[in-house]
Amino acid sequence: MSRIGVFVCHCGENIGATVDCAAVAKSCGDLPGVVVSTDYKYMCSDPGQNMIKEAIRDQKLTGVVVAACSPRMHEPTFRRACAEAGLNPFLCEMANLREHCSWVHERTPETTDKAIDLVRVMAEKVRRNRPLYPIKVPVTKTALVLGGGIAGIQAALDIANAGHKVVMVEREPSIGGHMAQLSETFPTLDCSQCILTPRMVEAARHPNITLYTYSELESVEGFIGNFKVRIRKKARSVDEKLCTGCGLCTQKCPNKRIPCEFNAQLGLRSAIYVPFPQAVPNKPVIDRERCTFFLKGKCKVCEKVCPTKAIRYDQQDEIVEHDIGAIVAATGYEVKGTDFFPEYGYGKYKDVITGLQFERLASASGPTQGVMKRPSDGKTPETVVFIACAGSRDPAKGIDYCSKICCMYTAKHAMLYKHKVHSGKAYVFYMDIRAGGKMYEEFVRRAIEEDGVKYVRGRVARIYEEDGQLIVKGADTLLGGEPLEIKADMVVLASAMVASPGAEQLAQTLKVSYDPYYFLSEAHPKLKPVETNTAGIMVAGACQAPKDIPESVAQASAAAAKVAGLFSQSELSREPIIAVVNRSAPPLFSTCVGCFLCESACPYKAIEREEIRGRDGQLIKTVAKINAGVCQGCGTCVALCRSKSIDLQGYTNDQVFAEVMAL
Amino acid sequence: MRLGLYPGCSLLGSSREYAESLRAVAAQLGIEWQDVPDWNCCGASAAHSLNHDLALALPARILAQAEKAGIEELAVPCSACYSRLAITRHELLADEKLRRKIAGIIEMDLECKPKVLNVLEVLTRFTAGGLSDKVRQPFKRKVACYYGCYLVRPHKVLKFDRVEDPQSMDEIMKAVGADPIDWAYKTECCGAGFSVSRTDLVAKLSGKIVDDAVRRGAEAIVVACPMCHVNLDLRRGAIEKHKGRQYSIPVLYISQVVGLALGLDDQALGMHRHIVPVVFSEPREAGCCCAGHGEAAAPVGATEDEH
Amino acid sequence: MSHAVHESHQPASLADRVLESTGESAAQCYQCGKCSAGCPLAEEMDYSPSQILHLLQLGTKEMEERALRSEAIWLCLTCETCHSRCPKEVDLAKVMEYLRSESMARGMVNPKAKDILAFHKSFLDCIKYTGRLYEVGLISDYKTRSWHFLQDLTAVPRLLKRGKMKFLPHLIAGRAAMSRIFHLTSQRKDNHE
Amino acid sequence: MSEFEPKITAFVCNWCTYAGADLTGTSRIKYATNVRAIRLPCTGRIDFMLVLKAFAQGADGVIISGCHPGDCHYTAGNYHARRRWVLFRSLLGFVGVDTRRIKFAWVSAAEGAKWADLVNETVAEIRQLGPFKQYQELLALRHQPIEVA
Repeated sequence: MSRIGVFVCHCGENIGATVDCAAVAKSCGDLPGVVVSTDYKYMCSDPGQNMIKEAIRDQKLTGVVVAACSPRMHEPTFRRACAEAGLNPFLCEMANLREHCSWVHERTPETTDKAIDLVRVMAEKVRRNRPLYPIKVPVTKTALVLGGGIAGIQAALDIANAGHKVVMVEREPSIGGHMAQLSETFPTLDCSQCILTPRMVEAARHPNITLYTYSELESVEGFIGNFKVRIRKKARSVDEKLCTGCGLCTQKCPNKRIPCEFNAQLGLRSAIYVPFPQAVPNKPVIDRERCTFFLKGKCKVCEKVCPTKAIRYDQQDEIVEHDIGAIVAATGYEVKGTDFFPEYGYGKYKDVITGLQFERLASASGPTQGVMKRPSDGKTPETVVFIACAGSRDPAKGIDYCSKICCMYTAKHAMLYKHKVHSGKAYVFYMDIRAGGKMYEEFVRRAIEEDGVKYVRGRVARIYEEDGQLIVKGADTLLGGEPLEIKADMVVLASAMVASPGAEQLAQTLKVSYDPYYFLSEAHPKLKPVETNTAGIMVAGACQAPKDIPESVAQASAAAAKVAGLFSQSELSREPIIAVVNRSAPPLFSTCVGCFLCESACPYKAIEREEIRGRDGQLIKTVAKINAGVCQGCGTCVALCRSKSIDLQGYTNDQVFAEVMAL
Repeated sequence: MRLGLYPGCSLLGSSREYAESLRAVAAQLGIEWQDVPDWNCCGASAAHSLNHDLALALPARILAQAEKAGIEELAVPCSACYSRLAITRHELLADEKLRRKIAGIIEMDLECKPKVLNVLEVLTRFTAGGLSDKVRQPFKRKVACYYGCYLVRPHKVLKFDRVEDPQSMDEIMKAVGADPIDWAYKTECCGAGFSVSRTDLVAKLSGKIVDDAVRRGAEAIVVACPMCHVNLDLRRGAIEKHKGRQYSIPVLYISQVVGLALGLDDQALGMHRHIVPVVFSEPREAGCCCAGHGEAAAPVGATEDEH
Repeated sequence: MSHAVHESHQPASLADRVLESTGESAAQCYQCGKCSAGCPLAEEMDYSPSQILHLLQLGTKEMEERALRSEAIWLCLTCETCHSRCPKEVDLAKVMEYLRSESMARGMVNPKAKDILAFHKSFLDCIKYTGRLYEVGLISDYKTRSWHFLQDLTAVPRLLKRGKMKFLPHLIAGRAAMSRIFHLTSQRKDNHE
Repeated sequence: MSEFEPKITAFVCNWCTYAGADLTGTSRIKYATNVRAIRLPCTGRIDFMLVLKAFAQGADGVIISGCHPGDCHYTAGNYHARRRWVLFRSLLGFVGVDTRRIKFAWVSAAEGAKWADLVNETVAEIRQLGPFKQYQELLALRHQPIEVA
């Protein structure tokens, strides 16, 4: 039998002047289950709270309705007061007599009637409230960082420096990511490797960081604070412990005609290779798809020359498992290749290259040692055309968005080119110049005003080859769209930045949502820019959206701060306002019929499948199960459940229908 | 007060009334003019259209002549001349090599000492403290102060008044009892030196100016530049033809308005020399209205069609 | 001016010559169009003021010639409205002035600008011989050059009536100095084709 | 009683419309007393049986209001509500309920004035439509008490 106390607050004149509080208290005293009903000037004051506490103790109340201001204002106050008096805080509800009644109506009998209705509704609800307890979730204080580019390195270092363990997984044989490929960085023209490589070494040597390169995420189970991840270490075919990184194997490898990924296909590498001289770890891998021994069964030159006998042709992929508390996805991006552009020759012109390839051409560690030579014949290009928005902002090509970094790196490329070829002519075809960022606009103007780069507003329609030159057919919209044809020796496409290959699969493995372009989605575009909808999983860098180095680093540090915040406690405490699937005695076990409509509706992927098996291990039925660590309590599943088998604690069907029936 | 004066060619011809009124007002205010001896044309606006060195050398000779005569402050009533002299002085003072080169061309000493003043700067010296003791017949009319281009631009060189919506002429007008209106064409170009060669364009540009002044209730347009005056006054016929309507609003030199307020005789101020007769549709509250000098003052459409 | 150094072995572009002669850099312009928006005569021009700068920026021979052959450079009134509002502080009037003189030197004056040019020439001839502007002489000289014999026929009697025109020129004493000035400043050092 | 006073039940989400209605209060914007708001975490939680029960209980009109599309605190609950509403509306129409009796709206936490307008407009409209009697008449035919779900 319910014993409910109703406490009507005057809030000074705020409620009292409009609502007849005494009448409300008197009328509510007659409601079923109500044993105390009283009014007071200021319920939230100490005497007011004490009045509630005393009533709880003296009258052995099983439920409390405070009829005062908005629950968004003082619900925590009154629930704490109840808890202090020994009543489960979730047995306390508030009726909003101020914001929803006294402040919005005149002093009339109808207003007081409405106040009584509002209290009655909550009294009916409280009669059906059940004690609830905060959900405690233990936290494993180890973070998984996916991706070893600048964002991943930054996040890993920040978390590790905060004193937590980090497991870092990189798909390629070395960390460093795209930033390692860049020649100089805008707007300062810092040498990219000079600022990156110390960070790479620091990450690899950090006592709190376990680094897995040439490895991929295999699977993720569990939830915030309690993930179990499996990582596939691909076979390097080299014993990393024995290898000293002397490089003899790569020098002697007879197969050196393989397009080099690090040089964006502009250079060649051997079948056993280290991606680049500053690689971390500086240990080679054998490219089994191209190695003569793996293809034809003989060669083994590397094994013969290796002074420490570190070559392992029979090495197998290895699966390692880790308990993880939080995950930072920093898997980066890719750029569209020249073959993406039919109008620019489907990639068949050697001297039409991507921005990333230009980085390698301009880099002192690149295939030309930084000397400006065009790929086809090694000639110094005297006229170079740079095309911005190559693929970006092109809905017809399926890429509606702006790749954000191209305006800046194109200005940088044109500038670097002019620095290297003083007599050269650099044209940039652009639609808009988007140089929002510290010192960015100034940088672009420098390219134009000091280095004499010629900017033409218009998009290039077509490129074709004629007598060893590229005919670039553009237009100048500032001259009214007049056609402008330029004979170029080389063309650089600021090709669109796209999600890294496998991003969709990764998102599904992590159970985080992603946009139509396979960029991972943040939980809120403004207020939760690094969290995802899946609790405990953060995003950093260009896997979330195109961004430049400073932004990637900033987001990585933000993600690390979120992880450190999560790891600051050994247990997570969450409000118990979550969904639950009912259970009942055998042979029914649950009214859930396993339609899993709820699964498709849940924005948090909190619905799991639970197999109910008999003693013989035979599957009886599969029912839905809510992952309490993941559920956020929106209740969409409840409304959708056909068999009414899911309910939302705090807003159960029983409670909510009773509220409606009380009206 | 003794000031150097560079009258400029127009003041001897098409803008005689400017010269006459200026000398009459100066006498009242106690200004003693010292004309630049044997002055030459400053070259505006043809020289700087065709030949940069010539555009510097012609004003440079004027500056050198003034300097030789010991003039420290040189008043230049024509704003086109003012602009050329001030810009030349600025450029030569900023570039020693250029100054020596131009000095060589004119074969004179050229220190660019004389400070160049426009007519507003000169008048402001008297009106800033209020003119009440000298104003006999306040010019109680709504006036559109038209500054044109050369008084305010280029601002970095002239450093005179504010570049958009200048105020100095408005202040002078307030000092003589007039009511300067707020309007949109204060510093828009009238067509300047195209008066003869491209009268069509002048009609278009000046038409906008006259129209805005009339639309906002001005009773007179006040100018400080002979070229502006020619375009707004002499070219009124072309303006009316272009606009397809007639405008009777007179165009007065600032010195004429000040002169009227000081109680000077219409004849002495050259009021009869305007093409658009100086007639006001409503009598001013106090004092005489300067209507009907020499010829019948037809209020509207007095100007004959040109071409 | 790094690019001037870089390209020193090439024939200087028109933009470079403008920079050298006037100190105004066409590359400074970021084509916002504020000059064209405020120019009183932009709508009369074949190329708007910002387009003239853009032609210099493009810097090909064809584009440079288009600028020099344009009517726009002759329609510029030097009113400096553009300059006073330019966010990049380009003194476009100075650039126009340079383009006009080079256009004349290279015989590229736009035919539509002949009246304007005729007037300027008459004006300068007039002061060359008398030292001051002699309006009757100017008008008659201009009419002869432009063949506009009937223009302003009605204005003259009205000017005369109001005492605004004199039949005899003012002759200044320093006429020898004037003719020397004209002689010295007409010797252009530019020697392009 | 000179005029018919409709009874309106509102189902609102905690994060946008409930907060928006709080703002109406703090802004002291007055509106009709006819509405009673039931607070739910999200419009996605609204089981449309609740709407039927409200009518069964004598409501003359119902307001359903949550976050604007794209602003849902739970990412997509309001989209689910909208989709279900579209289906439910045609069903209601099919069984003969005047669908004008249900207002589906978006009121954000910043739209205090909009909430007042929504309530006032709904009250005015329902007043024109008159009392909702069909359900009660049906129930009277059955002579059966209503059970709580």
